[in-house]
Amino acid sequence: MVAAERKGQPERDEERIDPRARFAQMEGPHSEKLYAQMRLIRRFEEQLLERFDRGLLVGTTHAYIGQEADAVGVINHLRAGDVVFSNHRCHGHYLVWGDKPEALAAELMGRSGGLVGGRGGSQHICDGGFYTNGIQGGIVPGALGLSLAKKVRGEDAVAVVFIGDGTLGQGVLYECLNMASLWGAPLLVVLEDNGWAQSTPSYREVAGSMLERARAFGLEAGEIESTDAEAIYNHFEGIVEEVRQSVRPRLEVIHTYRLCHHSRSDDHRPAEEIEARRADDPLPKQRQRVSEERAAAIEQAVERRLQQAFEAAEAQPQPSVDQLDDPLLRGMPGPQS
Amino acid sequence: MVAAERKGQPERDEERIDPRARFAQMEGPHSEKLYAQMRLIRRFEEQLLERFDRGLLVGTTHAYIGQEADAVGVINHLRAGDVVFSNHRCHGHYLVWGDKPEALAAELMGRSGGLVGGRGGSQHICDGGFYTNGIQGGIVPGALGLSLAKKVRGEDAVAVVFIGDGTLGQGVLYECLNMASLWGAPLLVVLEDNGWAQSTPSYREVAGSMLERARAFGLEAGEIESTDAEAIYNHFEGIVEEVRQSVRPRLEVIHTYRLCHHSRSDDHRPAEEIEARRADDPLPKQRQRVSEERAAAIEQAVERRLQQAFEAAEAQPQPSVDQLDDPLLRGMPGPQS
Amino acid sequence: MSQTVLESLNQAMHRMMQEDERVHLIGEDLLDPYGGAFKVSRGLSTAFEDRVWTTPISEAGFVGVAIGMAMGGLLPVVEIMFGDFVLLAADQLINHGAKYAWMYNEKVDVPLVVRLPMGGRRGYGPTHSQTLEKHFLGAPGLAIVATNPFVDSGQLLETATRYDRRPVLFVENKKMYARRQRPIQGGRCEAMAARISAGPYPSVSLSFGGFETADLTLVAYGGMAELAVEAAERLLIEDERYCEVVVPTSIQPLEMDAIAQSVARSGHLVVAEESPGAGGFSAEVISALPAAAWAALRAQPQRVSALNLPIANSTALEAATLPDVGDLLEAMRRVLPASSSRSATG
Amino acid sequence: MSQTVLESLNQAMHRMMQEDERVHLIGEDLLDPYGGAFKVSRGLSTAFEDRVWTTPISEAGFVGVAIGMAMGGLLPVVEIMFGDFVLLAADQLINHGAKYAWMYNEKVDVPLVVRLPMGGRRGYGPTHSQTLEKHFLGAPGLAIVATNPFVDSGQLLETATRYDRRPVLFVENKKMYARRQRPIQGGRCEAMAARISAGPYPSVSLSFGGFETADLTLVAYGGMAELAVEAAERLLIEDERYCEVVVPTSIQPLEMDAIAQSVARSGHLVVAEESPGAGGFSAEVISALPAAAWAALRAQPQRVSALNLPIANSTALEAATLPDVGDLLEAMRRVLPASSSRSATG
Ligand SMILES: Cc1ncc(C[n+]2csc(CCOP(=O)(O)OP(=O)(O)O)c2C)c(N)n1
Ligand SMILES: Cc1ncc(C[n+]2csc(CCOP(=O)(O)OP(=O)(O)O)c2C)c(N)n1
Ligand SMILES: [Mg+2]
Ligand SMILES: [Mg+2]
Repeated sequence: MVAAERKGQPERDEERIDPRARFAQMEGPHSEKLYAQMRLIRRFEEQLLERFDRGLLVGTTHAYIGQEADAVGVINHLRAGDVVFSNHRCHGHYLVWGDKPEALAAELMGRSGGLVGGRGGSQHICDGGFYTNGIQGGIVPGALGLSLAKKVRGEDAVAVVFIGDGTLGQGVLYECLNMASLWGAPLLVVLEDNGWAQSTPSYREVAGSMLERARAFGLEAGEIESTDAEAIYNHFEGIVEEVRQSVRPRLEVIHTYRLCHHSRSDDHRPAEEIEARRADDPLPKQRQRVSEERAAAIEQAVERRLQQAFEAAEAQPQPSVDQLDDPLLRGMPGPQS
Repeated sequence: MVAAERKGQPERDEERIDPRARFAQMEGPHSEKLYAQMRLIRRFEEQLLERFDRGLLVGTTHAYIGQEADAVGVINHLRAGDVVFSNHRCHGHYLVWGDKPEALAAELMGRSGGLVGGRGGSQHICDGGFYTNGIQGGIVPGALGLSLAKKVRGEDAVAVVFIGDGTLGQGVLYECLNMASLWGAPLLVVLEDNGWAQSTPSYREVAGSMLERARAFGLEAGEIESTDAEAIYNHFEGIVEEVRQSVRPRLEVIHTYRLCHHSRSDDHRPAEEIEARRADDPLPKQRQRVSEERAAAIEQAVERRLQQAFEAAEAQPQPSVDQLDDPLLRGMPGPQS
Repeated sequence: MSQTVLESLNQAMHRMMQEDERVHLIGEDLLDPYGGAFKVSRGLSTAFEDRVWTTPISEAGFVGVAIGMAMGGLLPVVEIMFGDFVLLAADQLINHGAKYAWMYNEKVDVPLVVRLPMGGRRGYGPTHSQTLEKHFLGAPGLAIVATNPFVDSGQLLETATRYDRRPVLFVENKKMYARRQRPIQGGRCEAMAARISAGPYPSVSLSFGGFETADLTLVAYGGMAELAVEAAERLLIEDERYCEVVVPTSIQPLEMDAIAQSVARSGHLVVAEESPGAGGFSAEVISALPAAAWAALRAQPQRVSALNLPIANSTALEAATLPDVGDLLEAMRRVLPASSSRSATG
Repeated sequence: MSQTVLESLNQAMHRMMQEDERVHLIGEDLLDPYGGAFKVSRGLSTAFEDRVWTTPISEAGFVGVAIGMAMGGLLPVVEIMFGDFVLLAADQLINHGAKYAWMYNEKVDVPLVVRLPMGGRRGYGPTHSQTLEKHFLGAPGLAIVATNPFVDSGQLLETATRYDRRPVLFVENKKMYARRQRPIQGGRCEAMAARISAGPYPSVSLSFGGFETADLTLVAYGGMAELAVEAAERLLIEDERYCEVVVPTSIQPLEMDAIAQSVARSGHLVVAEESPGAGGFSAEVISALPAAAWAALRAQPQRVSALNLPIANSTALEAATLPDVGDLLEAMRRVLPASSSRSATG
């Protein structure tokens, strides 16, 4: 009897690509790269929303507008073999990680060339070590388990899981903080505290202290209140390495703000509050660090790229419905010998 | 259309009985009362285990031997309208609260006169505001909800929920700490830390700090390391009142030890450890506070009472199986007008 | 024009909270102006501030809290934002709320309502489109009630909340919210002959041809009910066959009378549900047929259900996965004898 | 004497962990000398210290951790202490582990095994005696395999762990652990003619009379299998009727071939399960009968299942609630024609 062979897993090759190398088409200094990534996210989301308004998409979407600095500040520190688990608000994380706007757009439009063939849509994508799901908090155990698998296999990898402040309500998160701490998991929980969970302000759903919640389970925890991409990038430089080296879990809070509605048209936050936070928009902050000329060039390049991406995505066919066989039947083990 | 009438609920009358008055047959000074209660618990458990060994009972049971001081130290502060949620290790809690050894014994033997007619057994009992269930942690939301219902109805009541150190593993507990804190619930979580969860020592399942876990959610929290019934009693005097007056939740840890196996025959803890802890047996400690004469009288009375209780329980018939109709059919609402 | 299902439910919530102060509402994002994800709860927090509990994202916890509230004399209604999240509360529902009444020897009851917006066809993808009440079939003590446009949805919710002492999963359907109620009056519902059974959770029988003529019985509930009616109409137009549609609202315990009576007349049965078939509603209907109805069967009953796949985001995949009018028609044609003229048994 | 089911499972765990270092074990109280509540895991932590993860009491969390481990190239086996606690992990299983392979367009698979000790008759009361796998029927992507003494239990577990890329609920039965394996050899199992189907999760057919003579097909799985055999023997002795017992191990997807073939021969069907019937295994078997088997039916199939109640502590109540040999016999007598001589179709 021979050991079962692990079936070919296309994404495992992808995982071997260093995410830091992915954003190749945007060469140039660090500041420009960060701006270009953020600009890509921002314009992707804006164009997506505009297409929703035009009725080109169905379902819903959660835009990342206002939080772009988090994604670029964290994910740019990851390398080949690391993995990311994200949530409903995942487009920004993904565009930094995977940098495939066409495949993402196609996914959101339910097209065959989408990241997961149109099966998942906005909240349920997967690409080369990047995973999202639409159940708040439910991704955390998977992230923990994958981080432990990598540890067991002797990989030097880190798993990053992004959660929101509202997701602090889910009990399974604490089960995982406990196990991560007991077992020494290389898991970095990045808590994007944007002050709101859907229509609910934090003070109505988070009692006590976010940081202390992690520390009480024996995790190191820290925080940064910023929408400055470089500040966040610098802040996480040591943190990601520390998790990798110490092989201990950590929770890091980024206090930020979302400048758009929760999903598509549901924003009842006080207008003054939103207005006041516009000054924190991470994009102008980063743009200032780049020459006007380079900024304009980046913006043009992003526009071109996105136009192509959306057009190409739109041109893709819907996935075929011919082979919708039950995965259970397909997955049955074959005869053994 | 008239509002539905609440169906008659026998236990709600019970709830009106002040638990402090229940232990009537054991009159006398406070120290004697505590000793008598503890002795009742201890001997109940011992006789129960002995009956298990003789094959008179089926299933399993979790004895409270060694932790008696917790039950008497906490529950004697409760009064009419208060409620208790307990767990798998509930006999001690119940005997202080409800003081009906015959009905408890009958329940464990699956007899018709058992606390819940033989339906629940050891882990699933209910009597006048006292509830237990066999899913670790699963009782906490119910306790929280009931405490809130009482608050809403203007009752001046406290809900006490007993959990063990191992139960800190359940995520729903933290969901409840959060809600209890946000909503100001008169909920007292009593954490009986006996150092072990079944075969697992605390250090293998509890990372970080028990107290900080509660504080991180905005609860007051405290602890006492003792098996001295009067010390625990005095410690909880102010605590129960504080929860009642402040209408705020609190978690209180009692560091203790179980001197028996986890359930029936499963004790693999180091023999030296158990031996060392025998000195902490709460019963001799309390007995010292009572005259030899009174102690002997109490012990005799307990023996008599338990003998009667077990004999009467054994004499009870098994519950009738004639009317096992589906509760869903019975519970259907009648025609409205 | 009649109310929408959404309006009917929302108004019932207002009415109940007005008339009975024991009614409390618990769930996520309930406060006005948002008023809950699907707006069934709109206006309630403004009118009854103290009795609307907007919660953290803690489905297990707040369902359990509602169980405790119900034990404490309140009549809680829980809103689960998307019915898909009810699995997080499976333990609280099955091992706690549903067991207490019987396990505690009827010393307590747990008059709890958990509202579940279920169903797909809105492009929400795999974790926001499911029809999951099937997983609670056969959980002792747990009632399942599903509304549909042919019954008074608000009245049904009120019965569950104020007159029912059992824990009830109250199944709604996201796509149905915007549909209008289609009331039955004087034995008719629009162009159809219509019957509604007595009892707190009625079953509705509908027929374009009147109840004298029935070639086939099509059973469907919740979000499938209107598709079934559409399929019945097409069967009449295209094949000149009479299909009687039976729509139960009491899914657990399953109300079989109207179904059995119809099958006894028609001799042919198709059962539909929006979820995958295994261990579901259709299997239960087929297996629970009383002997007389069984004896009347002239062909093997057919199930129409979703493919055994997650519900994709892609419109094409989602449509191919979920059962539609075409699937119903196809099943009906499979079960009906190719040639025979229609039956005319009374 | 053959091994017990417990020994077979325990040895398979040892064998697998020895042969494949990707196999990890996760669950509560696994460490020696305790070795897990029912001792299936005994000795493993001593032999494979680094690959046995004894966990906090966090069923949702550690099932999810195992899902992540499976995605990361390990082959985790989860032990849920009592199968009753699996409801705490319902969301992780249904909305995460079972969905990933298809939802992520087959970019990943989740080769996970979750062992579930199910069943009553040991006096453990309402939250420690249930048979809950039925609640996972119709969850796309989630396989359910149930062992029984007539198949090699250890081999079945090994197939699930090492050869199956799907998430599998592996259903054991507490009462069965102490039972001996009853191997099939040379077409016989003790006094019975025996067949075992091909494929990774075989169905077993057993008959005291040989497969030429079948008056009735009795389908049962897991803990009900041996009761079914007992009932078949009594039916032969007391009524001189031949009952063929069919025991599937692949419960989801449900392997119907052996069942269908038997029904085609016998024309009479009784299906048994230890859980309440609604939306369960029996309903699925009856509804999934292929057309030919259906056409062969000469009477309405009957279900034998638990009463729709929690499982009481009291021995008398528990026994009255759970289906036993007497219930099986009664159902068989109900379905068999009172007079007719037995069929003799090949
Ligand atoms: C278990 C679960 N409950 C509820 C939801 C619905 N939901 C989606 S996003 C969201 C708010 C999340 O807030 P937060 O975690 O702060 O993330 P943010 O949206 O602010 O990025 C809610 C309630 C869900 N997806 N999953
Ligand atoms: C959800 C759940 N998981 C597992 C169990 C099995 N179990 C019963 S008691 C116990 C240990 C509990 O430990 P602790 O909370 O410390 O209480 P103690 O037994 O020490 O009083 C376990 C694991 C259970 N009853 N419920
Ligand atoms: Mg937020
Ligand atoms: Mg303990």
